[in-house]
Amino acid sequence: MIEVRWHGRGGQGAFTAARLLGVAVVLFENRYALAFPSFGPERRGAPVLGFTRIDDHKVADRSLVTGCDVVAVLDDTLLDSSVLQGLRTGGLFLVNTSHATLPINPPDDIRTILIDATSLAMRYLGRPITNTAMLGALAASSDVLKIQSLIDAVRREMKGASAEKNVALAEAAYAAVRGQAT
Amino acid sequence: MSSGSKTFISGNEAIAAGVRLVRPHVIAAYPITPQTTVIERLAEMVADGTLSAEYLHVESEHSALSACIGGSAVGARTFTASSSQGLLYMVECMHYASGGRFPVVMMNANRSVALPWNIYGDQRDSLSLLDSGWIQVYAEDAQESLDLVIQAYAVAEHPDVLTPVMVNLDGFVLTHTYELVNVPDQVDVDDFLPPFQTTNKMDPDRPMSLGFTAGPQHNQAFKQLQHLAMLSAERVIRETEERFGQLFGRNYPGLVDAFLCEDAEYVIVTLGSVAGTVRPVVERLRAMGERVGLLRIRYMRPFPEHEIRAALAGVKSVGVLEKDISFGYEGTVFTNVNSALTRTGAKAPRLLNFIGGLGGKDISVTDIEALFARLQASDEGETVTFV
Amino acid sequence: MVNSSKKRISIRELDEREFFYGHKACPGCGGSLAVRLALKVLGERSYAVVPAGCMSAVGFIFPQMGFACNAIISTFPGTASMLSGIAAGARALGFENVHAVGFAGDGGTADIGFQALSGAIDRHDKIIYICYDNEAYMNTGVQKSSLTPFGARTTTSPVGLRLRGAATGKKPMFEIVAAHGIDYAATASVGYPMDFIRKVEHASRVEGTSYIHVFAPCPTGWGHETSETIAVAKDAVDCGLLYLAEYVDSRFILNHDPGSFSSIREYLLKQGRFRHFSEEEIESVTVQRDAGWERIRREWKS
Amino acid sequence: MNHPVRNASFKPPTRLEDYLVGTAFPSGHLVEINAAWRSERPAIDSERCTNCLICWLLCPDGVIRKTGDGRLEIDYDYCKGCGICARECRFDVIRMEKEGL
Repeated sequence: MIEVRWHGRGGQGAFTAARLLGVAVVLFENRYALAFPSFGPERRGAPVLGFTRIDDHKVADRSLVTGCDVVAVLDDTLLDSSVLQGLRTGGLFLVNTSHATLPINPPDDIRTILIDATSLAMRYLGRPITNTAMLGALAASSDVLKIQSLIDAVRREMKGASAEKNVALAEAAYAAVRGQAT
Repeated sequence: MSSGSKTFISGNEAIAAGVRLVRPHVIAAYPITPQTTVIERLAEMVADGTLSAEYLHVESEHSALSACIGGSAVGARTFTASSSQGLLYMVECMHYASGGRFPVVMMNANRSVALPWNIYGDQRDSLSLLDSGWIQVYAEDAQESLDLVIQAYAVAEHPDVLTPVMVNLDGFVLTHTYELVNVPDQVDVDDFLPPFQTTNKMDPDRPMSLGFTAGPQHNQAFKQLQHLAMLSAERVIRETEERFGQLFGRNYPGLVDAFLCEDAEYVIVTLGSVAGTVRPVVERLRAMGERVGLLRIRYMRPFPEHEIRAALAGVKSVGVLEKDISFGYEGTVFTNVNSALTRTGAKAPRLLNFIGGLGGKDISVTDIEALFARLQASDEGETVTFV
Repeated sequence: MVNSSKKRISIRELDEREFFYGHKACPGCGGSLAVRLALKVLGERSYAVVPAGCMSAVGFIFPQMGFACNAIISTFPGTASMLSGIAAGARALGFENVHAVGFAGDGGTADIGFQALSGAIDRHDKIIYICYDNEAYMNTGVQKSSLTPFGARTTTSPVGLRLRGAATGKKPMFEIVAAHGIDYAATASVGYPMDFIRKVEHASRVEGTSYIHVFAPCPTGWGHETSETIAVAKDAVDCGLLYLAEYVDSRFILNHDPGSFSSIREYLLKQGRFRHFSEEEIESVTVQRDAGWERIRREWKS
Repeated sequence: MNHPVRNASFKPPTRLEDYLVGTAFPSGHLVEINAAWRSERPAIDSERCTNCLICWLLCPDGVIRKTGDGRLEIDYDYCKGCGICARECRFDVIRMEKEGL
């Protein structure tokens, strides 16, 4: 089982990222997933979490996510040591930031990927909504999902021009992270 | 067999998708967390014309169910949804609907009851209403939720039953969690569920008086008939699931869902989505050679006492895990299970009651492991303990 | 909102059929007369909704069914919401020429049923809501409601050394429903039956919510002779304690101005519930009446 | 008939299977009469009656009915003897008479 935890602020699309990841792996990779927000009243700007639990067979356990394999942070103003809680050894720490360094230091056994998703989102969408960019980066930096299933998921869940802009954004983020790796 | 379409939707959205497929005439509901996305999705369907129903923006839950009863009383198919405080606010109408034999279907998002205020999931709201005369069923996942809505109408409207049905989903962990759901095709649902027909209605061409007074001479007969109808529901539920399985390819196991109980010595009995947390623990312990099992009660009313006795025959220790407490005694599910196991006079297993999940308190895999350990230990200890 | 025919039914044109018959209401019951007359206007394709209260208690005791049309007892708070559900169901099922009509008492309307009534008016549901106002909870034995008039003796507003009957006056239901922007509202009295009948007929043609508040004496609760019901209901209008009015197309219309009023004193002292009234109390009721009429005559169209 | 009539042959159900489903029963079904409520009965002087119908209009129980030949008659099975008809008759042709005399 792979557990992904998304950190954002209300309105930034952290839960949409969690859900799109579920759509991609369930409907386009024939795997199984649960996607859910941090439960409770939604308040714009307040820190929120999104979760995606992925497995090759049906996911039955709905208890609280405590440990996770990926932590993805949509907003670097949220960065403090608490975002790393429960991130397993060998896990992936994916952060949207325009900075080259982070105010926190992940342990050495954590793989950290930085991407300036906000700049990409402004370029492709004209709005700082980064969930599809972050998913593109996730596809580039892990085998959690394939870029093609992300593209299929975006086209299924979004409409018309918005879908195509988000596909372009996801592909750009994917390419940017691939570029870092090489 | 129906192919349907694969979607990735939440428990609440699955309910709304199911409601659309049954073609309700009247939907009346009042918003309450965590039920809201059900009625939002339905309102969107009415707004975009994909659902042709009268959608009443009522001013309270009492009015929601009262309006559904009114609709049902002229022969309309009706739906409402609520939760917690809202469910309690409509209680008068719940007894009314069941006593009048109006087959309303309601979705309830299981949520804690104030005080203290809390919006998270436990089952004290619906379990406090076991005596309201409604069929009560508890879903484990979103697919089951959707399928139950469709089956609920077939059961509720069956002439031998004519009893309202409450479909319960654990608040947030089921209502707000997205997962794979196959949404059936309309043509197949139309085939499965014919239009609602009843003689228990006001007919413009054949005037009837409904909801009357029945004095001491007759009143008990009506209550006895209501009880018999509820008992008939056991058979109708099984027949309905059989038919559903043939048409849609998804088979449901009747009023209880026994998982690896055949030769089990230690079994956790529970309701709703927490069963999903018990399953992987059972599988893991089984792989280690432990004879453990899970019995998920799907229907709390009618109560499947025979199935429970059969499933738990030969079990050494049973732990009833429930998100409920009847203050001053024990959990209500435990009371019911205990009665089923002891009323015949046969030797009953050791019975423990685990109260957990109140106000949304997480029940983790580790908690479940500890509960099995407690069942396997021979300590006498308290019967009722909190997880 | 209403098609334009200003039809006035004459007594000879009224439906000879009885739709409320063999019921167990007390002799001389004003409420049962209001139900009977309204159903003569609305006819056999009526769905009568009657909440817990006098008219349901006397009309539906299995196997004696006093309503000859479709009828159902609703919950006490649920008259309007059940009417809304019936109207919605009937519309969805394509039933035509049917009337969803409610008959609720004063407590069932102004107190416990108020929320649902307000909601139905807000939705402009096509229902006719008739409040038969007998000024207290009569079915349970004459307890005070928010439509019990000032000073009236009830079993929960008794006359004692410190308190002398109901301490508050009637909630102004007609003006309250009008303030919702209701499609049609009217006051009426069984003492002016043809006026009531005309208003029910008007309501039957309204595409939206209608509310008729009909004054309906209760000989049992009010302490007057059973034969005096109509006379008392007429006196209430003639002495100015009750006005006959309508709210149509967002305007108030006063249907009947008695000009000079008959004696309030006579009206009050004819009834056991007011018999403790002192001259000062009668005077206070008179002053309130005059202030009310001064406003009505100034603001409402005659 | 313009009004419900008593079903004198009705036998109340005694076995469960004899009850209809739900709390639903045909409207206008009468099994009892209300005559015993009455201590006085109205009598209409048909000779002097002008057939103005005010008594017919105002009867809370609807028991006064037109016979078709211009006269009015009273269904004494359901008249409760309230006296409204006599009180409201403008021509004073209805008299309340003591029952049982």
